[in-house]
Amino acid sequence: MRYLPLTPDDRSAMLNKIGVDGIDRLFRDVPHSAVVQRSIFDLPDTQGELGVERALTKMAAKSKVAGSLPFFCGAGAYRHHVPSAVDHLIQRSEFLTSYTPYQPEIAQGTLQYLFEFQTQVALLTGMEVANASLYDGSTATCEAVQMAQRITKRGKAILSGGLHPHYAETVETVAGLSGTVTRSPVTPGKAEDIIALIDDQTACIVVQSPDVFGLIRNLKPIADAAHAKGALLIAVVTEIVSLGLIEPPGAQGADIVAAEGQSLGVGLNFGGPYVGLFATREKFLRNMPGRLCGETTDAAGKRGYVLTLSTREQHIRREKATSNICTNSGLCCLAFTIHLSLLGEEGLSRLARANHARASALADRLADIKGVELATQAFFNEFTLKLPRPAASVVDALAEKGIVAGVPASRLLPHDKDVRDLLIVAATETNTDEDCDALVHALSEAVA
Amino acid sequence: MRYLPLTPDDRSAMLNKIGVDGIDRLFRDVPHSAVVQRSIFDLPDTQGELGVERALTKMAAKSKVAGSLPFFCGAGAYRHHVPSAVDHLIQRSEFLTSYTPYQPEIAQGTLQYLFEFQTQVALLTGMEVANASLYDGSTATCEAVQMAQRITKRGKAILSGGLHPHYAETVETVAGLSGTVTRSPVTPGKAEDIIALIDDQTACIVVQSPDVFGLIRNLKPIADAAHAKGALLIAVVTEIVSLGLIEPPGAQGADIVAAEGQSLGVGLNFGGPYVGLFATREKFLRNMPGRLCGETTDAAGKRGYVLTLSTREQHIRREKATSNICTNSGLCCLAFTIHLSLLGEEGLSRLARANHARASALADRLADIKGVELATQAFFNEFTLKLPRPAASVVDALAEKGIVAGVPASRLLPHDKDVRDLLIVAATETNTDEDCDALVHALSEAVA
Amino acid sequence: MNNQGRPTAPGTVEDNELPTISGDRGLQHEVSLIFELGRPGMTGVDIPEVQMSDARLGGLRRKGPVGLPGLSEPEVIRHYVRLSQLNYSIDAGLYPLGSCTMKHNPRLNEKMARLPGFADVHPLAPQQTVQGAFEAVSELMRWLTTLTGMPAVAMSPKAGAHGELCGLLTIRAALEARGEKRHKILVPSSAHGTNPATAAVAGFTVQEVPATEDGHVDADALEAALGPDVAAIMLTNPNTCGLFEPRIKEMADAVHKAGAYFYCDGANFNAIAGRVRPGDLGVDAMHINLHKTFSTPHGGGGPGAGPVVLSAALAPFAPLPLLVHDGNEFQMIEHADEASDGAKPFGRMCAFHGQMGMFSRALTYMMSHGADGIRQASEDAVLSANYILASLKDVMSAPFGEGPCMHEALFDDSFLEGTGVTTLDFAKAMIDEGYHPMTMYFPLVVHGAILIEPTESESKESLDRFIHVLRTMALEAKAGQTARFEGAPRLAPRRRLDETAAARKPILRWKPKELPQAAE
Amino acid sequence: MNNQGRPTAPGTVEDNELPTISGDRGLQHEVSLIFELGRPGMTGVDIPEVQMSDARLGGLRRKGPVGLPGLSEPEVIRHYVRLSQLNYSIDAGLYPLGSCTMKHNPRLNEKMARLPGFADVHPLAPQQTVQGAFEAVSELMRWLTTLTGMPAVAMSPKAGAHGELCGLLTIRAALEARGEKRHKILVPSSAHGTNPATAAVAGFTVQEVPATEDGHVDADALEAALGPDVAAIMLTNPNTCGLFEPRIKEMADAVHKAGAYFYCDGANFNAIAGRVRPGDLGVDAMHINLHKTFSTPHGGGGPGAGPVVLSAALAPFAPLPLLVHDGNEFQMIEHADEASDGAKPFGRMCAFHGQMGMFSRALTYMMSHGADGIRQASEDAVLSANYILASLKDVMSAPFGEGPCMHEALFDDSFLEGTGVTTLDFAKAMIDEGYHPMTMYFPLVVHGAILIEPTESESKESLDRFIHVLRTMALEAKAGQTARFEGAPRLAPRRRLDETAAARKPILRWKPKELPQAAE
Ligand SMILES: Cc1ncc(COP(=O)(O)O)c(C=O)c1O
Ligand SMILES: Cc1ncc(COP(=O)(O)O)c(C=O)c1O
Repeated sequence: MRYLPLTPDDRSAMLNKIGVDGIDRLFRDVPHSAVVQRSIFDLPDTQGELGVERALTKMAAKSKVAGSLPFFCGAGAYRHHVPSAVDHLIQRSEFLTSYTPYQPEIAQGTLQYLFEFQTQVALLTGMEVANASLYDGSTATCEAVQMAQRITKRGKAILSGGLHPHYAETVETVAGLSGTVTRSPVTPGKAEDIIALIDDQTACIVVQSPDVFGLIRNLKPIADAAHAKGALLIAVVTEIVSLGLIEPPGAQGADIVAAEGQSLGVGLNFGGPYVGLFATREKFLRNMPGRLCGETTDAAGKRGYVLTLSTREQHIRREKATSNICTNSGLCCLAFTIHLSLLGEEGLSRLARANHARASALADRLADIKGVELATQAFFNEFTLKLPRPAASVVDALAEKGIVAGVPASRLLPHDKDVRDLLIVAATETNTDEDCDALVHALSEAVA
Repeated sequence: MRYLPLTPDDRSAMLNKIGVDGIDRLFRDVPHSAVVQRSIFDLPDTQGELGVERALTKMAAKSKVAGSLPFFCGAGAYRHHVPSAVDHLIQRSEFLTSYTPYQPEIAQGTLQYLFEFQTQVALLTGMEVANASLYDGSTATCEAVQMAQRITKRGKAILSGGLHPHYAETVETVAGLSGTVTRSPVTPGKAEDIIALIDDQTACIVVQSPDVFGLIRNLKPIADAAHAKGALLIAVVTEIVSLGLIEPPGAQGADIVAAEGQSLGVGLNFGGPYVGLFATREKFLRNMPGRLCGETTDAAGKRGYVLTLSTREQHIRREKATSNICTNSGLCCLAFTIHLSLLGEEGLSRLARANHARASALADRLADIKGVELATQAFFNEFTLKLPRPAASVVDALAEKGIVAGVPASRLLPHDKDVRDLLIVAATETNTDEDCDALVHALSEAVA
Repeated sequence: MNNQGRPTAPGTVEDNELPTISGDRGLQHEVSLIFELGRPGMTGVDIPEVQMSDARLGGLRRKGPVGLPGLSEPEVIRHYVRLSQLNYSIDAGLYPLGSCTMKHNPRLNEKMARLPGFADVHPLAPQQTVQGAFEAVSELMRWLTTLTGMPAVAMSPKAGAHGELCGLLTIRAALEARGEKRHKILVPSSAHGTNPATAAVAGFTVQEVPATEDGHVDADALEAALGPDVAAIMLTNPNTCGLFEPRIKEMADAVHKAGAYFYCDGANFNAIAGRVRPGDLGVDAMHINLHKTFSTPHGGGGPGAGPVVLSAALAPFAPLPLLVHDGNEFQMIEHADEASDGAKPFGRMCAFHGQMGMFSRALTYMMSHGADGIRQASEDAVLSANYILASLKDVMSAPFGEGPCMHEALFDDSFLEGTGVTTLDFAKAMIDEGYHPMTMYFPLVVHGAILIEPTESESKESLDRFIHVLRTMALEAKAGQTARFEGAPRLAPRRRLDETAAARKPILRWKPKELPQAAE
Repeated sequence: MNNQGRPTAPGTVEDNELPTISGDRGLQHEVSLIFELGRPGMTGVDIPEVQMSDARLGGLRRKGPVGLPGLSEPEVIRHYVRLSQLNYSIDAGLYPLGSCTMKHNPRLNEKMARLPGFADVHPLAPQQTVQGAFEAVSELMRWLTTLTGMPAVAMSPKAGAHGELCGLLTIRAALEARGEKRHKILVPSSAHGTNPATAAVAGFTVQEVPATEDGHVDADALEAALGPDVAAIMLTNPNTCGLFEPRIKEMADAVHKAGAYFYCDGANFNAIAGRVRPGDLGVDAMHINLHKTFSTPHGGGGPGAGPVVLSAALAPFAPLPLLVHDGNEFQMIEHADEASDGAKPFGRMCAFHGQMGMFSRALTYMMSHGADGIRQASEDAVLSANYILASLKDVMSAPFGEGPCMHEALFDDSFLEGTGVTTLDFAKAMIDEGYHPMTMYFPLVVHGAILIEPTESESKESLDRFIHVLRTMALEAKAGQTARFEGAPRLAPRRRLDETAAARKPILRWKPKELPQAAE
């Protein structure tokens, strides 16, 4: 087996040194009845690269690749062009095959990029501090709610109807244990009156912007109202590129920002791994979940970086930790931070504008189709259409023709009759004019 | 432009420091009439990655990829499975973006793998010493002939009819300048009586084994005959994997081995870059072309490696150099040596046996087709079929059906009427049973 | 594992060497922060300028710049290449972090994970268009359930700790379905920090179970602690001392008899995969760290994946989404009411369907090894750990005696007593020797713990060199030759870092200078 | 360029540092030869064992083993990763090798070169099945001929020197077609070694043309040397002193008038691409090092590609194969009689059609830059070299005065006179500062040459740091502070190596030990 360096001779010599006469002796604590033979597993034997590659290539070919057809799905995961340098760099052995940087003397590479990542996330979101990542946007949102519950010592979390339903369900599942979670009803294309729901039991309001229907939300008034009642505003961002063009939540009064960073560097990956971004105000620092990297000096006086404030974390605080997270999204942080370093101020701004321009133009053309209405007036690169038919069937029909038109709202909210005809469409810099033409054409036919 | 780090401000500041008022001043020695404007070039402007990638992906898609269909071309370039570690390692910045290791203190990585490469090539070919690569097998053959001319101080080179015609043409073109080159007639599937051609004007005999028709040649008698007349035997190998199974030229008396290393690590690449392997006897060392890496020690007494014997080379000896080569096939050496290190003795032997077994089985099945004859009786992974029709038309007909049956001998020897119906078929470990079935089936139909 | 870095506030050291002008040292470069580089307007990505109106931004167009630096591609590449050169990695050397299973990460995994049919696929694309990706997930599920002997697996958890949470929530749901509310989780004192932390997140209280003198969970104490308020035990097996719990079935039986569930922390599955099925031991739920046992790369801290295998008792409560095959094609059930009868999913662990990028890698690993190779890997991991234990126990101190151990060898610091050298000094001196230190000060049940997990990926020659270095170090320390331990590491990119200062006055991000910098 | 390594036989140095037990030093490992590792039977590639008979091997089955070591994949990866860590690279730092054009190698090039439609394509596959690959070659030909203003290009040469040979053989054929046999090639004394070497390979004799005091080719001497026996001149422009030849057109005219051809060594095309077309200067043939000007990676010594652009006079004699488009599809003409009327190919330079893997990279570079970007790159390369010249000329010695130079700045060693520091010492001390040394002792026309080519890929900040370090070093040397030069480098993986010993008793390969090694 190509990955196993010990030969039969090595194994004998080692057993000899240990002083036992067979490998079974080393497993002597395993209850006899639990020792199984190879034959019990109905699984194949060792296979060379060629065979594995053939089988998996064949399997993968059964998926329709997003990049090979006109493709307009978003709803929490966005297809962007990742510069080729990103994948090259993250595959460097020293990044790919290193552990969490607990030995800072030989992990400054990882530590410094985490420090830079934290800075970038803080800058993007307009917040004071950010951590070194959580799993993804949905779990980051969940951690944010739990953190708000800890800070305010209140249990009630109010979720906007515009919060991605998967995020809402995740929060309900987990943060529901440490308090109550209320979901405001869905108001596609409109901002609900969430302020009315805030009371003095409220730990936090969770508002996503752009929301799951693409709508850009004005957070300032919500922040003010929340703060007036001693509650925190948690802003959620699922399309981080939007912050290249839109006022950041920090500037609108958010207390915690939980975001999905997948759009930069990471790719679609069928849903994971992604990277959870988490930022907040300095005063909440010691309540933050997740790892933090900080600047310090070494014994020779040189600047260096270390993981810090780990007294918040499970390995020190155990059941009193601010979170149970251990492994996070290290390598995805790296991809994110490299992509953002490549873009820089100018590149990010151009990218964001290119996305908005493309989505705007597409929205105009689609809204011109008879029977199709644009439900979202203010958006970044994603908007919702009201179709004259159930959106799911339209999506299926177009998929048959090799066009992936978007995500039907009913996929996320099957029980909400009102969203049955809504189609959520995202357009990015990766969609060509021909892609858009194909969608306009096919949708016109499908709803005719 | 993403690759150019200077900003307009930087440029002004630098011009200022230089003390000129514009970039044109730096080009003042260019004759006025030769200064052209951007507009003279009918070529596009800067393009982002996304655009370039789209255009090239579209272009590349117009080729039929060898790995996507039953594919049996060889004739000097063989499709083998390259372990995934190879491409990962050769893309490491420190290998990919370094120069020729002229500063050994910071190039031990390159130097050591060259030393290991030289050793591997010497072992494989059964020779005493090998160099750090030449461009490819054909140019290596050419250098071998020129070296033989220098050593023997004779001009006449005799090429076997089984030498790959491209190689023969290359030798004629270049070594024809320093002597005379005679090509023995083609005898597909048979060993010509080349010994009869050797006289005491002969500098060298060049024999390929397995030859271009796949035939394994017995070199010993030729070597003996050559040596008896003071001539050298140059053995050519275009399929280096064959040496995992076949007696190496060194053991058969060859004086110089010129080989193509493409089969290991390098891939098809539509013909280049490949890697020329070059090995000889120690006594001819100072007549060798190309770079050599040697062991030494550093000032602290540690073992290290340096380029050596460069007094043979152009940068020291100029017109008296043993060759004009400078840039060689560095990174392909690395790919070759990593692949071979992964294989090791056992892996190479298994690979060679797998190739031979597959080719043998396929040859049997194809020879069973009515009207088809097996022209090569002793072969490694490549053999020649005699078809009842011109092979080129059969290949075209099968290509229409998505099967690439091999190389028609007429493509290499269009003027030789005798080879019109010959098809050169290679089979490697990458050909599946289904590939072989498809070929057998389609060829049966085509010749029916 | 994550207890390696006891805060250190090192003294200062003096460098007698001639300093370089640049500050760089040969191949090792000092690296500025990316924010200290760059010029306005520069970018490493060429994106055409577009016409765009503000009309559709709801009045919320960004008012100021983000504050990002502008760099060209060559500068960005150099920045990260240089950073990487400051890191240790498995690819470069032995990485004996106990509990972390730093095994070889095959390159084929990386290649397969990048197949567009797995990587360039959207989680909400129409299901009929992503059947290849579903098939890969389904295949992985088959391998996981077969190897563990468990009937079901929940695939969405994003790492081990997330898997623990998934497991405990499943247990919670099962208890609720029985109409019971049990609030206590029993956790051995040797447990990994995530175990108690997870129990707390899941709304349980934690009760510690002590260890015996020989490093096992005290089964008697455990049985005594069981009662109607105990929801589950969380037990690591092999445990964090690197020992298989000999009384595990007995404990499982007791737990079940008490109406509780047996959660197994599967972080150490690499010791037994292919030889022992946790299902046969009475386990009800167990997460599997694909980034340990199944070789997906640790990536400097993540990402991982923590699928949770479930017993028949717990399977109905697995969270959404659920992957099923209707005989015709795969379907991802994303809502409870679409699930089959009897399924009562407790909720959702995260958006979408889990860590596909890790699944494809782990599946590649499994298919490459085969069941025989996986078994052999476990045996080699255990063999190598025992070889280290046997080769070092005379000069270092093994708290739990003669062995055998499982996949990791545990030492304490009693062999350093009176030498003035601490476990930390010992570890830092290993850095100078070209090794990553082992896990230290964990598990908490022994003093100054030194936990060495070589994995199956090291050759005997490599193990022998490692043993030689550690033996020599131990002997030197005991002989009072402590020069190499003082202020170590000396030869790394950095000397010891001041962690105390970092925590006292945290600097967690770069900030722009208050005053504009003077022009050069 | 390749004159950097003047043989050195360094003295020995003493190391006062506490040696490590392992011999490794932190992140830097000592690396055994692959032959010193490995065990029989081990392999890093799993290939099924097959049944096989010897019947078809003509009695020539290998009789003994090859002698290769057996290693697993993890060991092989570690071996090469560690080796790589002993190397300097452009990605890690400035690489100012004059004449070598060590510019940034964009990653997109690597990605595009791996598109299966370019990479997994066989050179002898039916031509109708490889139209995409042909199209890429044809596009590159369009860029090359347009940028050079030349009507034709021969694509098969495999590097610069091979391109030179191709050019000279084209000239030879053209002369033969005119019924002339001219045997002499004029080569300036500043020429790169490949120029005279190639002339010799092509069967010509070489006559040197001297340089003037100011670093140019002595045009008068050149004109005087012309005559009926002169086949061609080989002239580098910009020349190897980094200067544009101001009298180039005059020289070209004289050459043509004498019935000879003008071969231009295009290694320095990066100074003028997009601003000057060699075709406008009277060039008849010029190779282009795609691995210099068009950014295909140097790869530790190769591979490269050296297409040769040809004037109308020489175009008919271009070697086989010839790529043509018949209005319908591309066709590769592989035999002379299939070529169009008038074509008289002189033969074949190599098997197949050239360096496709380099073509796809160079084309990607060109499409990315565009004609405007290529022009800007040339300007930036020249600007950066002049900036270095202007910033260092007061402390170092520029033999050809005030400048301007083209893309590289030339210094001689007169500034080191009397300091005891040589050009070599100076260069080796740069290694400790984190820099790759520049080209030295080339061109031969100045004493102790220091040839610095920064390329367009460095930021101003990077150039400023470099200048600062070199200034400081020069000032220290002149002030008699020579500590950092003595025995430098001190901080690299190796101290100076004994090149004299290496050449005296060459050890060019590992050899198995005579006696079987004693077991450990
Ligand atoms: C024993 C043990 N349990 C649980 C975990 C947590 O797993 P993860 O880091 O994947 O969340 C770890 C990982 O460090 C571990 O070693
Ligand atoms: C001026 C000059 N001419 C020719 C060459 C030879 O080119 P290549 O190395 O590609 O054969 C070089 C490369 O070093 C060079 O610098």
